[in-house]
Amino acid sequence: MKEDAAKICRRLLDSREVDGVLGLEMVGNIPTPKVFAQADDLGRFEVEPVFPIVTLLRNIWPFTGKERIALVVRGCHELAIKELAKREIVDLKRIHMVGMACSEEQARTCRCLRPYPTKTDIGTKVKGVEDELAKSLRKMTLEERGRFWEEQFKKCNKCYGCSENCPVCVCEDCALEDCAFVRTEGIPPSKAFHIIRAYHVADKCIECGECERSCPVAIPLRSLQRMLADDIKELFGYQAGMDDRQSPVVTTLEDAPLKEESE
Amino acid sequence: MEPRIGVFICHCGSNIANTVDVEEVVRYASTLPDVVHADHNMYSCSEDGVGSIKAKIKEKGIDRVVVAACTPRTHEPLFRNACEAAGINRYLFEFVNIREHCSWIHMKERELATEKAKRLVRMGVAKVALLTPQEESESPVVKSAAVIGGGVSGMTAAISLADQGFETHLIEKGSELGGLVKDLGALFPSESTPLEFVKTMRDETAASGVRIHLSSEIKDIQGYIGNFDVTISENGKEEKFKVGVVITATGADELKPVGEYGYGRYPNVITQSELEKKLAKGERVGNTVMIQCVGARQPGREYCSRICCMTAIKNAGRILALEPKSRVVVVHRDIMSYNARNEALYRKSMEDGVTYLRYTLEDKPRVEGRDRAEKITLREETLDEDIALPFDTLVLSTPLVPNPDNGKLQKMLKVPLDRDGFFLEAHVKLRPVEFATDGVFICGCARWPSDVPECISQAGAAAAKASIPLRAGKVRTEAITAEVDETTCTGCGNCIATCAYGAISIVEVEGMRVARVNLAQCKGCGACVGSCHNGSIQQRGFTEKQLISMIDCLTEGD
Amino acid sequence: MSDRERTVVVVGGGIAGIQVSLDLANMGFDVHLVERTPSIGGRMAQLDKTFPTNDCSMCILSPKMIECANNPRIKMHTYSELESVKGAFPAFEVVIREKARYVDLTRCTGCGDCVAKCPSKVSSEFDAGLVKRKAIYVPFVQAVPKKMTIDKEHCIMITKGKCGNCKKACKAGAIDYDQKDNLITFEASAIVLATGFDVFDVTVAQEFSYGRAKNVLTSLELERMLNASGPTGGHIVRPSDHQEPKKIAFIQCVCSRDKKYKEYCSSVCCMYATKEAILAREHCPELSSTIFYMDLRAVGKGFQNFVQRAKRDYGVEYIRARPAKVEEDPTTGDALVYYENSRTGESIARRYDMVVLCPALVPTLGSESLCSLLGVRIDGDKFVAIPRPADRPVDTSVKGIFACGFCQTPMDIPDSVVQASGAAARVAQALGVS
Amino acid sequence: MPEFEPRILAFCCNWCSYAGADLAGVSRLQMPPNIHIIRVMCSGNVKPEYVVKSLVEGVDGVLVLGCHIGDCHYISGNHRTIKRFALLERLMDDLGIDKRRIRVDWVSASEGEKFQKVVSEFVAQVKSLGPNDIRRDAA
Repeated sequence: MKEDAAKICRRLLDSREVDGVLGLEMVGNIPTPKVFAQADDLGRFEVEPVFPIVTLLRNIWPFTGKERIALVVRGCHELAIKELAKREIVDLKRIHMVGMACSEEQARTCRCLRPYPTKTDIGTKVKGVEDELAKSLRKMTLEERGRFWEEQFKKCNKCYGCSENCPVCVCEDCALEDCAFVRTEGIPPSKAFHIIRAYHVADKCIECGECERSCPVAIPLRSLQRMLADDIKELFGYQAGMDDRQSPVVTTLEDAPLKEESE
Repeated sequence: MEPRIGVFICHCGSNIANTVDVEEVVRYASTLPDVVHADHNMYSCSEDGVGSIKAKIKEKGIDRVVVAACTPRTHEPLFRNACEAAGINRYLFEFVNIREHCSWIHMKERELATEKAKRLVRMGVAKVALLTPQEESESPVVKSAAVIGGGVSGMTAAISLADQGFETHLIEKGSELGGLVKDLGALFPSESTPLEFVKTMRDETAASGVRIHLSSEIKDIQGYIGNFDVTISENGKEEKFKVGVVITATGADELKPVGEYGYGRYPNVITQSELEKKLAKGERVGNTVMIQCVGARQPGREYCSRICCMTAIKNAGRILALEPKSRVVVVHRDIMSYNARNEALYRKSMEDGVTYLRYTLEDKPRVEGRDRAEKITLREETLDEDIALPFDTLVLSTPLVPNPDNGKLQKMLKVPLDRDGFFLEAHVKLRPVEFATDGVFICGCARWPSDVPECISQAGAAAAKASIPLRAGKVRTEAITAEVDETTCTGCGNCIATCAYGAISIVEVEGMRVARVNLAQCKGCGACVGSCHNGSIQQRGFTEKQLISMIDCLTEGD
Repeated sequence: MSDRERTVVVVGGGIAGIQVSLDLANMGFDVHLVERTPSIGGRMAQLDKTFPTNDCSMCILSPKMIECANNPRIKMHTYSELESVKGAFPAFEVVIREKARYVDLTRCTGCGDCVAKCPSKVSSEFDAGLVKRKAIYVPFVQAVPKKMTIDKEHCIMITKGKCGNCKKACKAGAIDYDQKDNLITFEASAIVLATGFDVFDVTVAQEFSYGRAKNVLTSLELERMLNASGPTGGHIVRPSDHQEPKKIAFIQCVCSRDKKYKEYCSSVCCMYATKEAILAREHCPELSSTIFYMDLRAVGKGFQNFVQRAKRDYGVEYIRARPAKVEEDPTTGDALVYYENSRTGESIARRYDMVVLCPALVPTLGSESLCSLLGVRIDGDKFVAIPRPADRPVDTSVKGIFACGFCQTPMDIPDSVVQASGAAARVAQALGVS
Repeated sequence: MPEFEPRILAFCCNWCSYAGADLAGVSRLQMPPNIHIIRVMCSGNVKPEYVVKSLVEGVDGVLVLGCHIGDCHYISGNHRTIKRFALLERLMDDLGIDKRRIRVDWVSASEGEKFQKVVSEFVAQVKSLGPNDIRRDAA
């Protein structure tokens, strides 16, 4: 896999299609993010494990001075970039995406429904995996679900990993850090923390699972996002990353109104 | 500097005081942070009440005022004025409603109502402490206008504005002024012929000093009220000018009903406008049948085109006047001779011998013929009988359909079209000639099929509305508007999508994309605020901090 | 521009008069708005909803009324009439009579303490006579100005010299039984008429049994009934037994398009009947409506669609027929509608719980004398005559006097609003360069 | 123990629901004194975050009242309101939080009675739900 990826990236750099490649470099045994400027540097190029490459792209690209950049994207990464492009936070014309399908094991770990990008350059497509936890949560009564999350949220130590690593959580002034909404004192934080975080990313979450992966206490946030994505699809017929339209939560006049609205 | 808040509680005679213990609320208010004075009046809104508020502001050096009384919807301006008269910014004022929202709805619960009034006052005090002075600013208006479309609507609007002394550009895509009316054979309700009518109006247009651009096409329109840049191509030559307002009068077209009732197949099946041309030339049409609602009031095009019945009535009369021996039958589903004038014409038409028969949508007339159409058969609704009507000429009354250019213009002006493709006004009832976007107006058949008097009225109305900013030479912008903190804005565009007025745009500041509110367009609804996760966009007078300070009053103990 | 040149008189404080006043004021003119009743608002204020969007009438009107009251260029003269007008364009000498309200407007706060104590009850004009108001009253809660008026004909203190309850109740000291009419004289350059309409008195058309059969109402009465702040709190009930009706018939063209009464079409009835039928169904899901009509004149924007929705979603039945008579069944209070099957000629009687008549709408009572005072020509139906409708649709026969809205021919709210703004443009045009 | 008296917050838009509340007052329609109104210009201005914060910090129920769909003074502000709150309610449901502490409804300027009805119903509902269990210290 990584050889295939390196080969493609080398070609892109050699042909000057891009002037940088964002990816991982093995430093000893540790895969470390790096912007590769030379084809020759790609010797220790690495594509595993999954890491928040889009968050990284967003955060470091402006400071690299690179005009066009290539990166290896998984299914979720591609969608995240599309969401960012919609908000003109990144410019699609300046990004070359090398599509990589995830392995079966990765898909299972991520409980991912679409473990491949639109165009697959590397790897073989495998089938999506249902999120069984989300399914079982749906079947619970409200009280059961409430107790489940109550237990989970008790573990939270408010490290902000879920929001810091999220590719689509883009605010400068995060409401979660605003004491008006989430009181500063106290760990675990109040439910406002979790409700507002989920609400803020709801219409742009592409279910990469970075929030869950980043969580040191293993709160199954991905399942929450899964349920929420279903809600949005049901309510507005909208899928973040898949739809080219703007989020239905902010627009109104062009898209179809909710049933109640059209009355 | 610490705020110095004055709180004034109104008895409203017995209206508040009977339920709420006003003295107790005053005592409580005086304990609240930053309150330097708390007082009560029998009627705060009376001359005495307002006078005493003003006096106390000066005497105690009060710089923010809370009045707890009735409703801001009627009385806020009064107290704001009082604040201003006493030398403090009129926006450093908060109104607390303890009458409609307290004493009057909790009449039997004096104690609870008093407690509630205290909390409401506390919320008001919390908010007022955080208010900042606001100014209603002004933005200049270029004293000229562009009218798009040179039919009778466009000409009327242009004349009206030019007569009021404003430079007015009239932009017509064709080579002469006059629109649909110039091609008519006769004009109801007028003595003059359409040509005379149009000629008089053209002369008036020229005489009033309107700058007429014929064979001209709109290339681009940018800007906002008071400040539009219009680019046109006049006979292929580009011209640019600045205007303060734009009036859209692009009219509509008659539907050509190809395929319906043999239209396009038989030479003697024509539309009303084709009939008008024949009649104008004095051609004979012989026995005539007219079918109403061809291509209208049916699935696919549901609307009624409003003017076709009167056109048919007019033309039926003209045929009889030219050829008294001809028989004229109008086949219709409803005769739309609304109002007094039209109904009188309909009545007269029947008296003159025009026959009116009804058909239904379910059972449309059928045309028969070989080289020419010869007769129609129909199920007459009232009689419930089959009738065959032979004729020399079959005239189809077709609806006006939207101008195909509407889509292009819509995008440039950032205004909406309705489901049928006509322009959608700001409010169907009360703002019929305005758009939600300030400074852009609509009249005539571009908005909806209308007869000549209606078009002229609408054109006048649009001119009146357009003249308001032109006369003032400036527009007052709302004080309660949205503002962006450019240091935290990420330029995500949520607010832009949310704004119904197109008041927000992305600008580049030091290489960063940020949202910016155009105060001349912002109406102060705050919908954008609700869409900004960042809290970068705030509504003056209703900021996050201010609203939260009020919420905090409810979550904290008393 | 001189003061006189800047001054315009608007007669009538309905939606047309309000709109023309606001437009003129915003254009920089000084407006005297003369309204005969104690509040501006006119007929639109009485409506529950407006077709075809069914927005709440008061919600959209009330901000305009308040704007009128707050605009420094508009001087409102409510409870007032034009006393005399002399001179000609552009120098009319105008006298306005502000009728005594027996209430000091500078003191009255509109609190209503006096109303509670007033013993004299009068049929409420605003609620179409369905309920009583007091002799001291505000016509409706959103009235502008929200000030009291004493109806001198029914005030016991003024007619008989005893009572004085309101004066005792008023803590603001606003009651003044000795108040006199006030005459105001000024010069103006133009006059705009916007005097609106009245509802034709259908008791004269005895065949419809209005006034005799309890469950035969006019459409305006039903409109008030539909209104949440109306006499029944938005509940539709039969006047005879206060039961919710299950079947309602609407009869169009009552005394209009009729040679015996008014020959013209009142323009708005087809649509408001459709609206009322829809609203009635929304209020009582069990209810079904029939509209008897001649031609269904749904010619405005969105109107056809509105009618389609009424048929499709609200089960409104449309029957093309002109009922010959309506009779009451004395035992049940039901109303029987008799009409003819156009094909067979056979007479059909249908039973309804309630019948709503949509009467001809006519120029207001005072408009004829107003026009004669001004020398303005009227037409055969007593609407203000428009000599050149095609190119001067708001100009009357007298130079400098304009007319807009229903007073010149039947029209709906948007058309009235259009004409109002159009009249403002004509005033501005007549007075020349700004 | 005295009856639980919930503390209830209502966001009302200036043009319709606040006016409807005024009309309720003018008509002397009686309702429970638990309700506290915060006036905003448009229901579209009400951030769901405000509502979340209120509930988490101890307000027992929150009403968000706007103009009826189609009547918004600002054309379509309430379209935004309904979409945002539809989403928030689903989210609360997913988290097992009782969304009945929130109610979004429309009250026109002429619906004093509806205002009374909405408030009375909502107060009764919140009473039946008992003290706020979303607040941070209730957990």
